[in-house]
Parts: sequence; C-alpha cells; structure tokens
Amino acid sequence: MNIKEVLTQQERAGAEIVPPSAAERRDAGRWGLVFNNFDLIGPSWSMERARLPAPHQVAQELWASTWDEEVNGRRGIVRSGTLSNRSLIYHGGVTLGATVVGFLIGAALGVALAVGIVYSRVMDLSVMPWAIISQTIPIVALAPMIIVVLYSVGLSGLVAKAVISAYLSFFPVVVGMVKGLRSPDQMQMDLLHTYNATPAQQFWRLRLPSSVPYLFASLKIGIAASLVGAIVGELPVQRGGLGARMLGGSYYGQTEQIWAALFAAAVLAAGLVWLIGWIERRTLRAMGAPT
Amino acid sequence: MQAPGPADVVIGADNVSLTFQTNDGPVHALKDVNLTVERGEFVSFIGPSGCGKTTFLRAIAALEHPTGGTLSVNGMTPDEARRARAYGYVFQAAGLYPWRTIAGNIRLPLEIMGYSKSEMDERVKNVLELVELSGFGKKYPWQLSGGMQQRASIARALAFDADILLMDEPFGALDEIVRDRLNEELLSLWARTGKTIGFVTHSIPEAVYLSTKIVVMSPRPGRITDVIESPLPKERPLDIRDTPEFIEVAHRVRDGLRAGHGDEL
Amino acid sequence: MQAPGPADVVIGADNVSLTFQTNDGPVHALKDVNLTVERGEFVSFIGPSGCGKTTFLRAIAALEHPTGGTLSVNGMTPDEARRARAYGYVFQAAGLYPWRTIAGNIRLPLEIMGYSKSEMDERVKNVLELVELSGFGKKYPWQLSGGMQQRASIARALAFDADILLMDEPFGALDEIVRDRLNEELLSLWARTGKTIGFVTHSIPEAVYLSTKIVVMSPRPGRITDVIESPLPKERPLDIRDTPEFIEVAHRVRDGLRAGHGDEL
Amino acid sequence: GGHLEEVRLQLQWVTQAQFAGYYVALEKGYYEEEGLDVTILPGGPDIAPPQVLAGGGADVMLNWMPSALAAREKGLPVVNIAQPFKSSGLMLTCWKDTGITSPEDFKGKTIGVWFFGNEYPFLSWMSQEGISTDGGEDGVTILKQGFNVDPLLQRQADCISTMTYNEYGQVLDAGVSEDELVTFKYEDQGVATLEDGMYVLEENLADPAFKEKMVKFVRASMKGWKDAEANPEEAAEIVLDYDETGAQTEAHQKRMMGEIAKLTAGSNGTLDPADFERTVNTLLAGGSDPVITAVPEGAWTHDITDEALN
Amino acid sequence: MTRLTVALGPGRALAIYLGAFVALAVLGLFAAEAVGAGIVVWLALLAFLGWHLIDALSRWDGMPRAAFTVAPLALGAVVLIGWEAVVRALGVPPVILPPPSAIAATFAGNLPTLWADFVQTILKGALSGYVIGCLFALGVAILVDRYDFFRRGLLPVGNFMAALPIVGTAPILVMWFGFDWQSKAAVVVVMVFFPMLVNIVAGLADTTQMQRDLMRTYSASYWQTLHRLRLPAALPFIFNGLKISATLALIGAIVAEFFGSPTVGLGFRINASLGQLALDMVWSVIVVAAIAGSLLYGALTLIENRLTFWHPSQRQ
Ligand SMILES: Nc1ncnc2c1ncn2[C@@H]1O[C@H](COP(=O)(O)OP(=O)(O)OP(=O)(O)O)[C@@H](O)[C@H]1O
Ligand SMILES: Nc1ncnc2c1ncn2[C@@H]1O[C@H](COP(=O)(O)OP(=O)(O)OP(=O)(O)O)[C@@H](O)[C@H]1O
Ligand SMILES: Cc1ncc(C[n+]2csc(CCO)c2C)c(N)n1
Ligand SMILES: [Mg+2]
Ligand SMILES: [Mg+2]
Repeated sequence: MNIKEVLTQQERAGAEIVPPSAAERRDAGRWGLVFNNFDLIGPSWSMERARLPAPHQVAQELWASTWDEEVNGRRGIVRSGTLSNRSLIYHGGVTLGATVVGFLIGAALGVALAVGIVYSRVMDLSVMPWAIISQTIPIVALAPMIIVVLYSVGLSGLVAKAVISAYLSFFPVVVGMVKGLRSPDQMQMDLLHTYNATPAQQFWRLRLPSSVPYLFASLKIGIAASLVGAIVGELPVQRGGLGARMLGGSYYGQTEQIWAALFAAAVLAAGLVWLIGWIERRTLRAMGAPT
Repeated sequence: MQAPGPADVVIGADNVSLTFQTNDGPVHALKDVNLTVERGEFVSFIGPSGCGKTTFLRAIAALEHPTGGTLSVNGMTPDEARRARAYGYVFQAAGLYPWRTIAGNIRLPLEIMGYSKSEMDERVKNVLELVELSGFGKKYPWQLSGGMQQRASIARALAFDADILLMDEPFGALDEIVRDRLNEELLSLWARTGKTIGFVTHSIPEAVYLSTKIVVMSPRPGRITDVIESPLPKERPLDIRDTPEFIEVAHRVRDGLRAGHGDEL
Repeated sequence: MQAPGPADVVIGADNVSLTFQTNDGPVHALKDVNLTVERGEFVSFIGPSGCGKTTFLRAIAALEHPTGGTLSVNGMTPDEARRARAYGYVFQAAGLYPWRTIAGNIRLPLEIMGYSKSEMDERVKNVLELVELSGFGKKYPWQLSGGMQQRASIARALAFDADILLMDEPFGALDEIVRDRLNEELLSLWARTGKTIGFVTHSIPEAVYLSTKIVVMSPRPGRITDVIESPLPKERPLDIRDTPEFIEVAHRVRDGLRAGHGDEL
Repeated sequence: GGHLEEVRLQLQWVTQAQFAGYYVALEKGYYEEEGLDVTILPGGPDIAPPQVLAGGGADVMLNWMPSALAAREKGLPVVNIAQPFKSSGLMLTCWKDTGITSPEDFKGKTIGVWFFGNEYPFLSWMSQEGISTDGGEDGVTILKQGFNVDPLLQRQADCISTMTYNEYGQVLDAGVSEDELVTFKYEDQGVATLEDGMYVLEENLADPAFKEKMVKFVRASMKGWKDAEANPEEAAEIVLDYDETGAQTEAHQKRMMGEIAKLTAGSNGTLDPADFERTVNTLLAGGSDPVITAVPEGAWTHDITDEALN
Repeated sequence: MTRLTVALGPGRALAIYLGAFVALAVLGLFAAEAVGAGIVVWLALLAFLGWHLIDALSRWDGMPRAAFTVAPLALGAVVLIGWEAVVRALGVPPVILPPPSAIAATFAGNLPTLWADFVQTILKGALSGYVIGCLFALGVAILVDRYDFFRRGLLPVGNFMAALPIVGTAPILVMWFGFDWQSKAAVVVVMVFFPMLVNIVAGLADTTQMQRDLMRTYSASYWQTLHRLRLPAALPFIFNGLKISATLALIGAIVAEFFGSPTVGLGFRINASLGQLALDMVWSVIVVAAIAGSLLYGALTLIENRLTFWHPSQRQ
C-alpha cells in the first residue's frame, strides 16, 4: 500500500529506483514496484504519513493517546485531575454520551412509530414512505443545518449530536419492529381474539414478545447507527469526541490518528453491540428459549 | 319435537357459506349450512378431514367471516358475542405461547379478563390437576410431549368461565385411558355448568358418548349431511357404550361418514 | 423363540436412558429401555402421554442422544445410520415448510437425495394420491385443514425409500374411515417393501391391527412395561379385528396401559 | 465590572493559529476589558458561517470575501466591518516533475480545489487565463479536494490548493523538499481575493447598541491580533490550549502563527477599499458562471473601524 | 371525527374532508404573510384535517389499492403545504430553509445536472457498493454460521466494523481508491456490511427444532439445509437488512463525496451548493436522493412481497 511513497522517499535519499521518476511510477502496478525494488521497502513499516500505517504504529498511537497521555501528559488525569483533551478516553466518553442519549431517543421513537404503524391504518399507509425518505436525506448534509437551527434555539453540544444519533438510529428500529410486531401467526392472534383482548393486551402479551428477535437485531444496528450519528455530529461541532479526532487526523494527514480513533470507535461499537447481545441472551433465556 | 323458543337458541346458522380464495381458485369450505343449537347442548361435529369442521367452528367464534348466509350467536352477531367474551376455544394445534410457561399460558386468559391474583393461582392449579399436569406448571411448552401440550391448551380454555366452549379435536393426541377420563370430566363439567359445547372429533364412540346432537359433515363443498339427536340419557356412565341405543347411533354416524367419503372415492 | 442372528437386528436398545435437564430439575424421559427390533418388523409404541414414545423414536433417529446405555441401528450408531439415510420420519406435528407448496414439501427429501426430475414428479403424484390429496399439490400448508397437513407430512415420508420408517402418531387427526384406508395402505406398503416400521399410536385397535410387535410404555420415568409379539398372520383383512386372537391381544395391551396409568393416579 | 455584554463569534474553520488574534484577546482579557463576554464558536467542514449568522446562532462571523459577497447576492445582506487579513495566503502547489512552470501548463492537468465557496477565486483565475475547467486536453480536470494534502502526495492530482500557513507546510512536513515543487500564489498572479474578514448582518448595524458592541469587539480583537503578531510563540500556545479536539501539534501551530503574522501584518483592521475593488473585479471576471453579477453596494463599512481604531 | 367518517360513509366523508382541506390550504398559502405567528393554529388544523382525510381514504373501498399510493402523497401534501406556509408566514430566510416552491423551480431548472449527479452517485457509487457489500455480508454470515471457529473469530470483527463510521473510513478509502466512484462504492460496502450481517445471522437462526430435525433425518448436507431451509426461513430478516442497507447505501455514497470527489455527484453538489448558500439546490439534490431511495425501497418491498408471502407479517 505504501510502496509508492516509500520509493519516493528513498529516491530523495539518493537510492536507485526502477522506474526512476515518480510520474512514471504513478501508473505502475504496486506489486511490480515491490518486486523491482525489494530491498528498499523496509521503511514502509515506519513511514510518517502512511497510506496504511503498520499495526505497531497504530498501537503506538493508541498507547500514546490513552495511557501515556493520561498518566504522563501535561493535561492528563494524573497531573490535572481531569481527562486530557488529547486522550482517546476523553473523546470516547464524549462520543459515548451522545451515542447513548441519541440511541435511547431513537429506539423509543422507532418503537413508538412501529406501534403506530401496526395499530393505525392511517399511519401504516402514510408514515412508512416518509420514514424511508427521511433516511435518504444525507444526514451529514443536514447535520450542520440541524446544528445551526439548534444553535439558534440555544441548544448545542450533546443535544445536537444526540438528535443526529436519534435520527439515524430510529429507522432500523422501525423497520425491524414493524416486521416483528407482525410476526405472530394466525393461531396466536386468534387465541387473543377469542378472549376479546384489548389492543394493549394484544401488544404486551403477544406482539411484543414475538417481536423480540427482530427487536434485538434492530437495536444492534440502531446503536451502531447512533454511534455513527454522534461522530457525524461531532464533525461540524469541533468540541471534542472521536469524530473531531478523525477529522483532525485527516486534516493534518495523521493517518495513525484516524486509525487510532477509528479503532476506538470500533471498540466502542463492539462493546455496545456486545452489551445489547448480552441483554438479548438474558431476555431470551427469561423467555424460556432453549439454551 | 317442539321448536325451541328464540331465547334458547345459542347458535343459529342460516344458509351459511364460506369460500376461500386461493392461488389456484376458490375453495368452498362451507356451503349452505343450516344448524340450530340450543342453550346447554353438547354438539359434536364429525366428518372427513377437510370437510369444513374447523372452518365452521372458527366462523362461530368470529374468526372467519361467512361469505354468504347469516350466523347468529346468543341473538347477536358472532363478533358481538366475541366481544362479550362468550367463547372458550381449544384450537386443533396446541398453540401455546413459547415464551410463557405452562402455568403462564393458562393464566393468559385470566390476566386478560382481569381476574385477581389469588383467583388466578387457584384456577391454574385446579385445571392443571384436571388435565393431569400438576407439577408441569413451570415448564415451557417445548419441554412437554405433544399430548401434554394439547392438555395444557385444554386447561387454558377451561380456566375461565366461557358461555360457549368450542373444542377442535381436543383429545386427538391422547391415549384411550386419559381420553376416557377427560371425556367423563368434560361431561361432568358440562352437567355442572350448563355450558353450550361445540366439539370436533374423529372418534365415533367419543361423539356418541358425549353429545346431545351429532352433526355429520361431508367435503367438497363442505356441508352438513346429517344431524342426529341423541336418544341417550343425560347421565352417562362409561359402560353406556355397550348399550344397543349407543351402538345404533354409532352405526348411523358411521353410515353418514361413509356416505361423505363416498363422493370422493 | 429363536434368537435373531445379528444381521437381522435393525434396532438394538441396551439399557438406554435419557434425561433432560430443565429449569426445575431433571426429567427422566427414558430409563433402562431394552428392545430388539428385527428387520422387517412393524413395531408399535403405545403408552400414556408423556411416557417417552417420541423421545425414544427421536433417539433412534439420532435426534436425541441417550445419556446412558447404547443404541444401535443396522449395527451402526444411530448417527451413522442417519447419515446413511436410513430413516423416513413422520413428526407428531406436520411441520411443513410454509414457503413450499404441498407438492414442494413432498419433493423436498427427493431433491436432497438427488432424484431425477421426472422421478420426483412421478413419486409426488403417487403419494399425493395415496393420502388422498391429489389436486392439493399446489396449495400452501396454511391453506389445508389439520388432517390434510398431517397427510401431507405422511406423504413426504413415504415419497422416498427409507429403510426404516418412524411414524409419530401419523393418523391422530384423521377420521376412522381415512384411517382404516391408510392403515391398509401402510400394511400393503410394508408387505411390499419389507421396511422396518416404528409406529407411535394411541389407538389400541390400530396398534394391534398393524403390528408384529407392540411395545407398551409407562411414564415417570419412561420405560417399557410390556412387549407383545403379535400372533396374528401377516395377511390382515380389516375384519381380522373381530377375531378372538385380536381381541385377546387388545385386552393385554389395554391392561398394560392401565397399569402404566395406575402408578400416577 | 458589572455584567458583560455577550458576543458570539463564528469561525470558519477549526481552532487553529489562523484565528490566533481572537483567542489571544480572549485569553488575555482584552474582551473583558471592553465589557464583552465573547464566545468563540469553532467552525468545521460544512458549517457555513453565513448560515449560522442568518439563523441567529452568532453575532459576527469570519469569512472569505468571495463567499460573503455570494451570500449577499443570495439575499443575506452581510457587511464587512473589519479586515484583519491584508493579503491572501491562497496558492496552488504543483509537482515540478509534471513540467508545470506557468499557468499555461495547467492544460490537461488535474488540479485539487476547495469547494464550499472557496472555489470562486480559482474559477475566476482560470477564466482570466482562458482555460476551461471541464477537463480534456485544453482544460483542467478539477477534483474536489478534501481537507488534507494527500491528493498531491499520492499524485492523484498534479496541483492542489494550499494555504501558505497550513497545507504548504504539511507538504513539506511530508518530506517533500521545496525544489520538488512549483507554487503559484494568487497574490502574485493578481487574482488575490480578501480572506478572513469580520462580517455582521446589515439589519443589526441599524441598532446603535449593537454597533457599539461591535466597536468594542473589533478594538479588542485587533489588539489581540497585534499581540499575536508580536508574540507568535505565546499565541500558538494559547491556541493549543483552546483546541478542544487535541488534534493540533505545537510545531505546526507555531509555524502557522509565523505565516499568519505575515498576512495580518499590513492591516490595522480597516478594510482598504482598493483591495475590495480588486476582489470584486476578480470575481466579476468569473467567466460563464460568475460568482457575483454586479458590483455589490454597501458590502462594507468603515463605521466600526473608524470608531474603534481612532 | 372518525365516527363521523363512519356515519357519513367513507365516500362522502372523503369529499367533505378533501374540500375543507383544499380550502384551508389555499387560505393558508395566500394569507400566510398576514397571519404571522398565528400560523401555528392553522398548521394544527391542517394536520387534523389531513389525518382524517387519510383515514377516510383508507376506509373508502372505492380504491383500496390506490390508497397505498394516495395516502403517503396526502401526508406529503400536508407537510409541503405546511412548510410553504410556515416559511412564508415567519419570513424564514431562504439561506436557512427555502420554501418548497423555490426548490421545485430549481429542481426543474437543473434536470441535466441532477441527472449526471444521480448517475455518478447512485448508479455507479451506491448500487455497486450495495451489491458487493450485501454479497460479502452473506458470505461472512455463512462462514460464521458454518464454522464455530469463525463465529468466535469473525462475528466480533463484524461488530467491530459496525461503527467504522463513515467519517473515519471515507478519507482513508478515498486515499486508497481515488476520487472517483470506486472509493464511494468501497465506503458503501463498509457501511452496509454490518446491518446485513446482523440480520442474516439472526435470520439463519430463526428455524424451529422440528424444521431442523426434518433435515437431519434426511441427512441433508449443510448446503442443502442452507438452501432449502435456513435461507428461506431467513428471508424476512434478510429483507429487513436489505431495506435498512438500501438507505444506508445512499447516505454512504453521498456523504463519501464530502471527502473528495470529481466535480459531479450528489454529495459534491450538496457540498458545493451549501458553500454558496444555494439551499434550493441542496434540497433539490435531497429530492433526487429521496426519489432514488423510495424507488429502491419500493422495489425491495415488491420483491419481498413475492418471496416471503408465506410469512405471517405478509398475510395479515
Ligand atoms: N426438550 C425437552 N426438554 C425437557 N423435557 C422434555 C423435552 N422433550 C420431552 N420432555 C419430557 O420428556 C417426557 C417424555 O416426552 P415424550 O415427548 O417422549 O412423550 P410422548 O410419549 O411422546 O408423549 P405424547 O403421547 O404426549 O406425545 C415428558 O415428560 C416431557 O415433558
Ligand atoms: N386459510 C385457508 N385458505 C384456503 N383454504 C382453506 C383455508 N383454511 C381452510 N381451507 C380449506 O377449507 C377446507 C376445510 O378446511 P377445515 O380446516 O375446515 O377442515 P376440517 O374439517 O377442520 O378438517 P380436519 O379434520 O382435517 O381438521 C379445506 O379444503 C381446506 O383446504
Ligand atoms: C469544507 C471547507 N473547505 C474549505 C474551507 C475554507 N477554509 C477556511 S480556512 C481554510 C484554510 C485552512 O487552513 C480553508 C481551506 C472551509 N471553511 N470549509
Ligand atoms: Mg380441522
Ligand atoms: Mg409424542
């Protein structure tokens, strides 16, 4: 991946390269270059602005921007008593807050809409197409506008980001829940029908329990989407968070910094998804699923 | 025989027809069905597989809507009767909710109808005993054998006091001995409570033993071919099954059934 | 009686036990079950609901694994036999795939076993006729009555040539007349093909009419209480059911069943 | 003492030394001395400062003049009240080995350009040179450049837009030596347009109290700027402290501050009408799709700077 | 009011609501400037009438099929009319929110540009990435399902990819795959991967014991079971994933263009127009995206109806 840049560097350092000019190399195949210049590619593992940084570079950056920064840094928790604004722990926390708040709002909204769609013919007919359309609006395009609008009513920071998170996470929940709430079979529905159960009873005692597998599949996607939303929201509001880190990394060409922030985001996502999976397993067990 | 006063008619079917539209043409599940059931009767439905027994029971319970004719229950439409919670229904398949324990499944209708906690526990205990499932209340449906699941679903329908009990082959998966016991239990419950019972079965002796009226049906299109008023007394010990009256009725039913099969063989 | 040569033993159960672990303690579904079934036998299992009939059948088909004792099929482990496609299994519930038509469901095992297209069509047609469902091949499962679904699932198991046919209450939801017909068909199929058949039923006459060997089971813990070798000839017209031999065997079965029930009443 | 008047300043990019003057004024209490409580709102990609201004999210914004004049034409009357940046830092940076020596040679080449309102100076320049921007042999192929210099380093583009104070330094930091590169400063090409100026909504200027506030704001900001020019090292440190993302590095900000000081050097904050005219002329020359169609009236005022600085 | 609908009969009620609705809409649009902030009351009235209009429509058996297309349009009309009137009444600056009429005019005036953007972003970027991403997820889901080794190894990696947020991946992928649509497709692949994976894995697990046992008695191979049981059973879930991913694919392709693109594409257009405060153009692009998204979603729904007709959710 890094071969072309490495060769250019070696050329600057005075090495003989095949082919000799950078302009020619632009159009050459990567593997060919590796083969022709095999002895010169060592530095590919330790470049400063690598297209693909080596794992140890990312690891170093991760270490530097978590433990090292907090313990030894001027602004770290050890010296200043608060988390450092250069540490991924701090930024991860900022993002996590918005993610969770946004997810809770989005999931609640999604479930509410799904219930509305399943129970109200008017909503069934008219809401779904607009929910779809809402998702085709590129949120990143809207994010700044949302933030501008929220600015003008005096809201900023966490709330603005949470709004974007909620916007992205409600849709998977709606789609999954509508299907899930409609998944009870005929006989299961008929049984309650003979009892003349109210719609609320039908919801709590049949539709909701049947929708659980769909709900959790959706919640996993929803929380991941929420995290993406929070990060997207952090781009225009440069007030910290993993999104701000990624942009900073990209802006200053610090690939390791992007990768480290990406890695942190991925860890956060995996953790959140795992948490939902854990709740799912507990719930299913409480509902008597065979183990 | 005297015509029953209108107040006594619980189920009245007048030229009821029901057609399903399917991917390869319409299916006439019921055609011109006429039937009157009085309060407190025990009516059995018998007929070849696919002749419309389930469909008719479902129509009575307002789970299907006739495409022709009229059907009335307690002088109302089936749907009004349903809203008045007139029905206890045992489906042909057990249909237990997999996320509820057996006790939880039986408690379901009680919760919906707003029974008190202690009343619920009491009733669940009683019906579990009735169907010989005491001790299985905490198990989940998939941990029970087929027959046990079926008994649990019977218990669920018996747990609350429905005016009309509709049972679709409730004892199909039970052995003779349990079946005999449950038959007796059902008769005594019926005598005690005066419920009206609609009962689908494939067993001729069972139909004759239990019913005051036996409805023989035949398929394609589903229709009633014979309605037999039972001459047996209300009090029925198990060995009534060896009396000549019993055997005569059973013969008539068997002939009706054969005739029904005849058209398609 | 002569001990069968080992080559002739199809199913051999030696002290088989099977315990389920559940949320409220272990359930002993099978305990110390011993049974030998020779090639070409027709074995019925009869016993109160919950006595382990289904569990035993499932264990034979390698769908459950005994927690004790050994079970061999055709001299192999059940799982090896399964992989050799020794089984045709009719489940207690129909279990048709809702996304396939009836014909599609019957075609399923044939597809898996790689039959040719024309062979498949031929066989599907034949078995549909056998279970009286010609004309329903294009319907979907939910468009069929309970009994029709059950017949479809029987057809599915008969469509291919399994060495061992395991049937779990296949005729439970059928009326007497279809049932008699299918009983005859099954006997003639058995006579024709020499299959070994394991058959669960709750009907004593059915068990006696069909079987060469009747296994009576009793619950809690599930065990075999009696194994009755039938003295009836292989050729069995329907009216064999009125012969004294038949009635005697039926009596013995009924007594065994009663005894099984006794422990729990 | 007593209570302070609130002012919200919308930057046009993330916290960096480009905006050092304001941070210095804030840190050193110049705003407070004037009785102002200033909140600095960092910008970022896709934050359009005029939009924030229109939505009432800020009182003053920083903006490049082409973008501000375009907003004016779109019906958002913004007015330049001060111009701390005298000269333009915008330039094109090209690989020397592509054979480019003058704008003539751009034909057939691929060039990275910032959009989001920053494309105007480039488009005007090309139309003045008579080079089409639709690609092909005789035109240039334009790429919408992201936020960094990778397109040049990866040779996805032959030239990219850079700022003297930022991206150019990054190219050098990447190990490229100056003699591998050719640069074209807009300033030298005679197509320079005015950069970071302070803008407010015209309707607000009608309010004497607001005007008063802006006078104080501009005075304190310029004091901050002159301070930053004089003490670049310290100014960079202050910027770093205010950077909430923690992404900036010290070396980078110090160098940026040094370059920024060169751009602010010629201005005391007062807009030079000659610079304005040159900007307008450049933009009006914008060929087929001009940025502005007529000379804007009332797009700037000296009212504030006159009062603030004299 | 619903009772009124029932009493009047849906047909007549429909006519009445429609009349009232149109009258109210016209009134609102013409008097908006004069009304000012009082527009909120009007808005509430409009929403109320709109609701009952759709309700009457859904009960009117004169056109049960058409109701499916007309009802959403009616809601759309409520939203658009409300939007137009509010923007006019409150004098919202066009650089914040342009009125629908201005958007429509811009849309109509820039069809060739928008078409080129559509081809670049949707047809080249989004669709190719969508197809590759979904197939890739299917492959991984099967590996995960098939081998316990991969379940332990790959599923966590899949979860990991859940949050590779576009903001982080897009710059890197643009760096790797260049400025043209290939990098956008790559972004889409990364974006749709996780929702598809989660749904396919959940779907493949959604079979009953008996359904699986049947296959076991046939000694069906893994692939036979997959093809004849697990995949059909998973279809309802897979379509969930496909639908969610369809919208994500559009978002991904558009947003990726913010991080570098040629001078064509929906994302490029949004970005460039936003900088010029040409919000009418921004919204025109959003309209294009919305149409594309709805078409894709509608097509998926049609296919879903055909393939999962047997699922209870389709039979009600
Ligand atoms: N998966 C399971 N988990 C726990 N217990 C089970 C499970 N399957 C069956 N059992 C228990 O094992 C016992 C035997 O069940 P089995 O299904 O073999 O009965 P059966 O003889 O087939 O009865 P029936 O005639 O009612 O079908 C029952 O007590 C049942 O509760
Ligand atoms: N939902 C449906 N769609 C189409 N056809 C149906 C539907 N339900 C039932 N049928 C058809 O209606 C006829 C009567 O079915 P029904 O279930 O009432 O029979 P049944 O008398 O209960 O039979 P069994 O004894 O087998 O349960 C059958 O031919 C069946 O195929
Ligand atoms: C998306 C986007 N691109 C460019 C700018 C313009 N801009 C303002 S300051 C500056 C120089 C940074 O060193 C640049 C390029 C912007 N505001 N937003
Ligand atoms: Mg039936
Ligand atoms: Mg069983």
